[in-house]
Amino acid sequence: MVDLSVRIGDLTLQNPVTPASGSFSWEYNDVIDLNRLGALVAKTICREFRWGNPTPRMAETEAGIIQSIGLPGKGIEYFMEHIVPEYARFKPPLVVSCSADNIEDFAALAEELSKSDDVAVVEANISCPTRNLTGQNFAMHEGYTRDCIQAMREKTKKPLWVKLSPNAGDMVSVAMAAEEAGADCLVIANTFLSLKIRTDNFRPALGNKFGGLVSPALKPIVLRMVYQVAKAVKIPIIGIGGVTCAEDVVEYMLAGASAVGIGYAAFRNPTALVTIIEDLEKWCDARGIKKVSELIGAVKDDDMELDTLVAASKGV
Amino acid sequence: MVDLSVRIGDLTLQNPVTPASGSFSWEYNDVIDLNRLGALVAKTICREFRWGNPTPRMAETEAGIIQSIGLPGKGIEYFMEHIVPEYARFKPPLVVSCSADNIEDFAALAEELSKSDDVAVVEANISCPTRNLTGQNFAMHEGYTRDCIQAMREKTKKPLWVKLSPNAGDMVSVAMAAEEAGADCLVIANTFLSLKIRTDNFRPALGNKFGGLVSPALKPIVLRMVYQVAKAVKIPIIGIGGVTCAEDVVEYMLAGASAVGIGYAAFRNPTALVTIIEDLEKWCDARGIKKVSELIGAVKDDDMELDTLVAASKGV
Amino acid sequence: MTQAKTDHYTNSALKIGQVDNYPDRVAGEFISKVVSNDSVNGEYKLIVVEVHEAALRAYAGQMFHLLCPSPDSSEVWMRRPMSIYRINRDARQLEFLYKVEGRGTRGIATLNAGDEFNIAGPLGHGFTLDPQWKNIVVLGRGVGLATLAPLSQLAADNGVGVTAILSARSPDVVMSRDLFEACGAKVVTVVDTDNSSEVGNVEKILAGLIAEKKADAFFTCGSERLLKLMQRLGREHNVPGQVAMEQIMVCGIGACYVCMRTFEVNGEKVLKRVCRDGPVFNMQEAVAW
Amino acid sequence: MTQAKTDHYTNSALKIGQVDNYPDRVAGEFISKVVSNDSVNGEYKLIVVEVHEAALRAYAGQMFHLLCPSPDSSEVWMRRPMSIYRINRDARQLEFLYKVEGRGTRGIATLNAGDEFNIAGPLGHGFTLDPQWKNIVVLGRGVGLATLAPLSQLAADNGVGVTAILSARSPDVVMSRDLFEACGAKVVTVVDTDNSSEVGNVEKILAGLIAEKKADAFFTCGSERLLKLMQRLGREHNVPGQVAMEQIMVCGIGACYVCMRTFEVNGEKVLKRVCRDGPVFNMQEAVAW
Ligand SMILES: Cc1cc2nc3c(=O)[nH]c(=O)nc-3n(C[C@H](O)[C@H](O)[C@H](O)COP(=O)(O)OP(=O)(O)OC[C@H]3O[C@@H](n4cnc5c(N)ncnc54)[C@H](O)[C@@H]3O)c2cc1C
Ligand SMILES: Cc1cc2nc3c(=O)[nH]c(=O)nc-3n(C[C@H](O)[C@H](O)[C@H](O)COP(=O)(O)OP(=O)(O)OC[C@H]3O[C@@H](n4cnc5c(N)ncnc54)[C@H](O)[C@@H]3O)c2cc1C
Ligand SMILES: Cc1cc2nc3c(=O)[nH]c(=O)nc-3n(C[C@H](O)[C@H](O)[C@H](O)COP(=O)(O)O)c2cc1C
Ligand SMILES: Cc1cc2nc3c(=O)[nH]c(=O)nc-3n(C[C@H](O)[C@H](O)[C@H](O)COP(=O)(O)O)c2cc1C
Ligand code: FES
Ligand code: FES
Repeated sequence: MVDLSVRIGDLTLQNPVTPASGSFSWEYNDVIDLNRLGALVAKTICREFRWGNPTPRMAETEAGIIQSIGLPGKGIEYFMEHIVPEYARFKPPLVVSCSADNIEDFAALAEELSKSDDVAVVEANISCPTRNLTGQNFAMHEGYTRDCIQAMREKTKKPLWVKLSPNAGDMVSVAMAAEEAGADCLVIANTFLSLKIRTDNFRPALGNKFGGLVSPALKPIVLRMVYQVAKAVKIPIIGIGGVTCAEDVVEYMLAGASAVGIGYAAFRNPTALVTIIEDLEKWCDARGIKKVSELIGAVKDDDMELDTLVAASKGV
Repeated sequence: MVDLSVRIGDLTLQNPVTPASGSFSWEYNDVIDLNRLGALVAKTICREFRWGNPTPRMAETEAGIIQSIGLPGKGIEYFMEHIVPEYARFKPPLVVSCSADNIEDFAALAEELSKSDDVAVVEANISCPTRNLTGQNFAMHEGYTRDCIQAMREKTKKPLWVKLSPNAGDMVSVAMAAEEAGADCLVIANTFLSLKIRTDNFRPALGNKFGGLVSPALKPIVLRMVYQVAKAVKIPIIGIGGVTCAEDVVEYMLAGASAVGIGYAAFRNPTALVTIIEDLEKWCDARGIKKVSELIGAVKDDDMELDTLVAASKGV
Repeated sequence: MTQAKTDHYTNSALKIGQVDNYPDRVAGEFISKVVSNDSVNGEYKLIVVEVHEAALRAYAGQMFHLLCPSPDSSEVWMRRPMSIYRINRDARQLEFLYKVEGRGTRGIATLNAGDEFNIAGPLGHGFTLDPQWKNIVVLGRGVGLATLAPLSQLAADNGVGVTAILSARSPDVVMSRDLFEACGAKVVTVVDTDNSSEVGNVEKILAGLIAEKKADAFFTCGSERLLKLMQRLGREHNVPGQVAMEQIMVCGIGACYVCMRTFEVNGEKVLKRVCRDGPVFNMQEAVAW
Repeated sequence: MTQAKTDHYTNSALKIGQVDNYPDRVAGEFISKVVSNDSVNGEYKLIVVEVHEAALRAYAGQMFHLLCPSPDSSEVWMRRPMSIYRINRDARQLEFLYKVEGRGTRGIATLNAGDEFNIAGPLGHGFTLDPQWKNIVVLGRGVGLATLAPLSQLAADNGVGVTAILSARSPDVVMSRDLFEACGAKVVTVVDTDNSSEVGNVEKILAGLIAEKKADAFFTCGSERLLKLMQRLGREHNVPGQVAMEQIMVCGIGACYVCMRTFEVNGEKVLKRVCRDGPVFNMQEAVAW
């Protein structure tokens, strides 16, 4: 039987399948056994109370959804007191995602979260496209990213994960800046800034106008980003975007990810995370793979002159 | 009956539906009447002969395809002598897309293409993600874009259209640079740099590794870009990405596009362009729209505080 | 070249007869089997499914989140929430009454007896009956009647008297009448065709019931106009009430915060999740659109 | 909330009986009607469709590009190319013989008599017979036999004698035998089970035919190994030949340059489009994998 565990820096996950922030909560324990997951990932928390964005917050598109939630929440204090204990009942490590408008608040959040033994990881969501009306965020720029992560690094000894934006033109530079500033892991990626206009009333379909596109169709784009970043950094990567089955986990790992995050698939099938863990185990066992971690970065890309269809036909 | 004509600078198109470069050729006249199209758009031509990329050049993905053709062709001389006359048999204006590795070649192509009366428009494809192994191109940077378009502008009096890249992080700045440098129209956008790895043999699915993702699922991302750029520039925009029906044309026009380009839909249904033109006419007629050009930029986005579902329920 | 992925999704979903070895289960993903899927009238259909017994914990006012088959060539990407119309524990069946509207419900309409149908639930917080209530008034319109229908069963089981005011466009599309009557409810139908459904007339009926002491509590769903009416009368005459609300959903489980609606609690505006904090709420706290 | 879009696609596709008012038509998008779709053996199925007469201009070696229905819950995004197996002009029918492989062909396999099936074609450059040829040799294996089959008809119509060497894994999966025999061809079957399909043995058969002057031209499809053999013998004995090639396609019309394969023309390597320059090529120019 395959060993599904993977290491993210000093932290060991029992398997590489984790929920994606914002699409998960401890309430999923109603449906699946949370103790089976690689990690628990809380919805992004901010310092202050936030209403979030006007409804509708979701609209279906050609092949997926756009959403603009706007990071609603009761603020960090309430979170530490009431939400962290909900997660603490379960065994997998708790990753807490946080977001702010400025570097001071990001650093303060890192400090605050580090006070709890129940928080295993601080995740910096510097890439939320729904925080404000423009969709701009720190992860669009390597400079802002460096400054922000440096400030957080100074305030926390916990593993610091950084969630990047697929809307950045040069994600590799942003990723390298985050690594230099002390990030322990890169989470690639958040959602794609998008717009839908209704042709019946000529209005944007979402209350906040822009939204983040979520769709299995986007996987090849995010996979390319994971692949590029993995060649440029030494820290581990968690791939997020369009994972719906065990083969998708394998594909992300081949590209260089050490684990994956899952959002959409769990909306469509509340039991998806557990199913994918089980299928991944079967997939590895059927191929005699002893440790799933062997797959990390195992893409065969060193002879790209060769016509790969020829290669395939020769059984390579 | 609605007037479907739209103006792109000094040029009038009989309707806003055009093929996208690279997914069209005069050979489509075997199946549809090319004289019904808004324009004819030739595949991107380079100065030199090019083999294009190793096969396979296409692979299916979750919801679309990735492709890496690599701009094969016999070079500009052959093109002017043998291909331009093929298009000249038809009435719609001929848009010729061109690409190069450096500014000198781009300028030379503009000059060369301008010698023919049968070429109505020079389109600068500064955004092809399959030209080289890295996927990099001028349209990723506002500086390169400005220099390149300026150099081309000096060599041609024909309308100069510039095709932008969705991989740029800040498309608005790139678009403004192109406008300043003398572009007459912006074509938004080319394909998304992507990767697919086969889980059976761990190899990239395409011969050239990276490919451009083409999928109706991407429309909300490109639509957002069209919307953002339309607010920032004065020149017209052609929206390209995921158009598969008349409502999609309307949505792009509402966002600010004056016309659209179509690739994928015509692969799936060779008669798609004509179907969409006919449906667009019906759509407008059913709503009493007299000129399709009224739709350009007509999105209702000036009261975005309002909950749009409330608005919808009130019949707004 | 892409692989079919649908099979994978359902591995951990419970099929009929399968052993459920998850002790903490509150809700589940179930592969149900369609028993029938017939038209009730020109707009509504009733789908009856057989399910794993774990799904039968459902109670009035809760919902299931339905994975709709595609009515065309592309997927229906999100589930659709539906109230439970009827729970038949003996036959291990659940029933949903639905209006054929968009792609999701058109997809459900394509299902035939014997087909598999993936449903997730039971979800949310449903109706509750205070032991002190002897007589309640149920007022619904359109698809709201589907949500209110199981109240008839619940009330009957608890020995509570029901007056059901069913509002509809015309007499032939009044639904759930039989269900309410079978449970001993007194049914009043009001329709647009003879103007009896106008707010003024419904107010008269409600005022009459209050005067007769037949209105210990109000229940409503399906019309913002009727909600406002019941809220006003409830405030004036001190009648407590419950309302089932709707909002577009994504997760259905309480995680995503897509399904928010505004409520007013002790004079303060708050947002609540329709999927988990509701879909049934204190009527006086609801803010109608 | 998204609208079904499939209907739109087909507005300009020709249905049976519709007037075709496009004078320049060479190929078309057709809504054909499935007549039958039966298994030929464990791996292959034969689909017979009725089409608009404009689709009947097809000739041997050309292909159609098929819009495959989905075998699961997500679309098959690209069309799949298939050779024409048989053209039945009297009945206005086309036949395709296909191997059930991946999602596309599994989708085609779900079609039933009466269903609509969107097919585009006829496309490409097929087989041609030189009036000087009296006897030809056809050598095919597996799915290649589907492509070669209509040659039997073409040769019969032109009074050309055919020797067909049909290669297969085992005798029960030899296909098209009847079709060739019905057209008067002499059929030789070679199979893996008794080693008769080995290159050495096939070479002996071919050499015999050359010696007997029964080989004015060679035709092949479906095996790189057999292609190489025919190329060598053809060069040595000056026998011209034609080969049908395969490659992954997107447009099928010649526009996208996805379907390239390498050829050697006058000692120089060139790339050609399988969809438009082929699928049938000069055998000596083909470069086998
Ligand atoms: C708790 C709850 C219980 C419900 N119970 C029932 C029921 O028992 N029977 C029934 O017929 N319907 C019920 N609905 C409404 C049902 O969910 C929608 O009609 C359905 O989602 C429409 O899907 P569609 O794909 O057919 O239409 P779409 O094309 O998706 O939408 C058609 C219209 O419905 C609106 N809509 C879409 N999703 C929702 C939603 N989740 N809530 C409210 N409006 C929506 C859209 O904005 C649009 O105006 C319930 C909704 C909720 C939230
Ligand atoms: C000109 C031409 C004529 C053909 N005629 C026939 C025929 O008459 N009968 C028949 O059964 N098959 C024929 N084929 C092959 C047929 O197109 C493929 O089997 C089909 O596309 C596979 O689709 P799928 O979705 O079932 O499998 P997929 O899962 O898409 O692919 C299965 C395998 O087939 C390969 N493949 C996919 N598309 C093609 C393609 N276009 N060409 C070659 N290989 C491909 C894939 O790389 C993979 O190895 C023909 C191909 C061409 C190019
Ligand atoms: C409804 C919704 C809410 C989300 N909220 C957050 C969030 O609070 N913080 C965050 O970092 N990402 C958030 N995301 C993004 C997801 O974490 C994830 O990056 C994205 O959904 C892509 O993964 P998927 O394709 O598996 O869904 C949200 C996504 C959705 C759909
Ligand atoms: C096979 C293929 C080849 C393409 N070649 C070119 C090209 O040569 N030049 C170019 O500017 N765009 C090229 N494109 C991009 C298209 O013009 C278009 O931008 C893209 O397909 C998105 O539009 P769609 O969603 O309608 O397909 C190509 C796309 C495809 C699929
Ligand atoms: S639908 Fe996700 S919180 Fe209600
Ligand atoms: S498939 Fe497009 S050129 Fe052949």
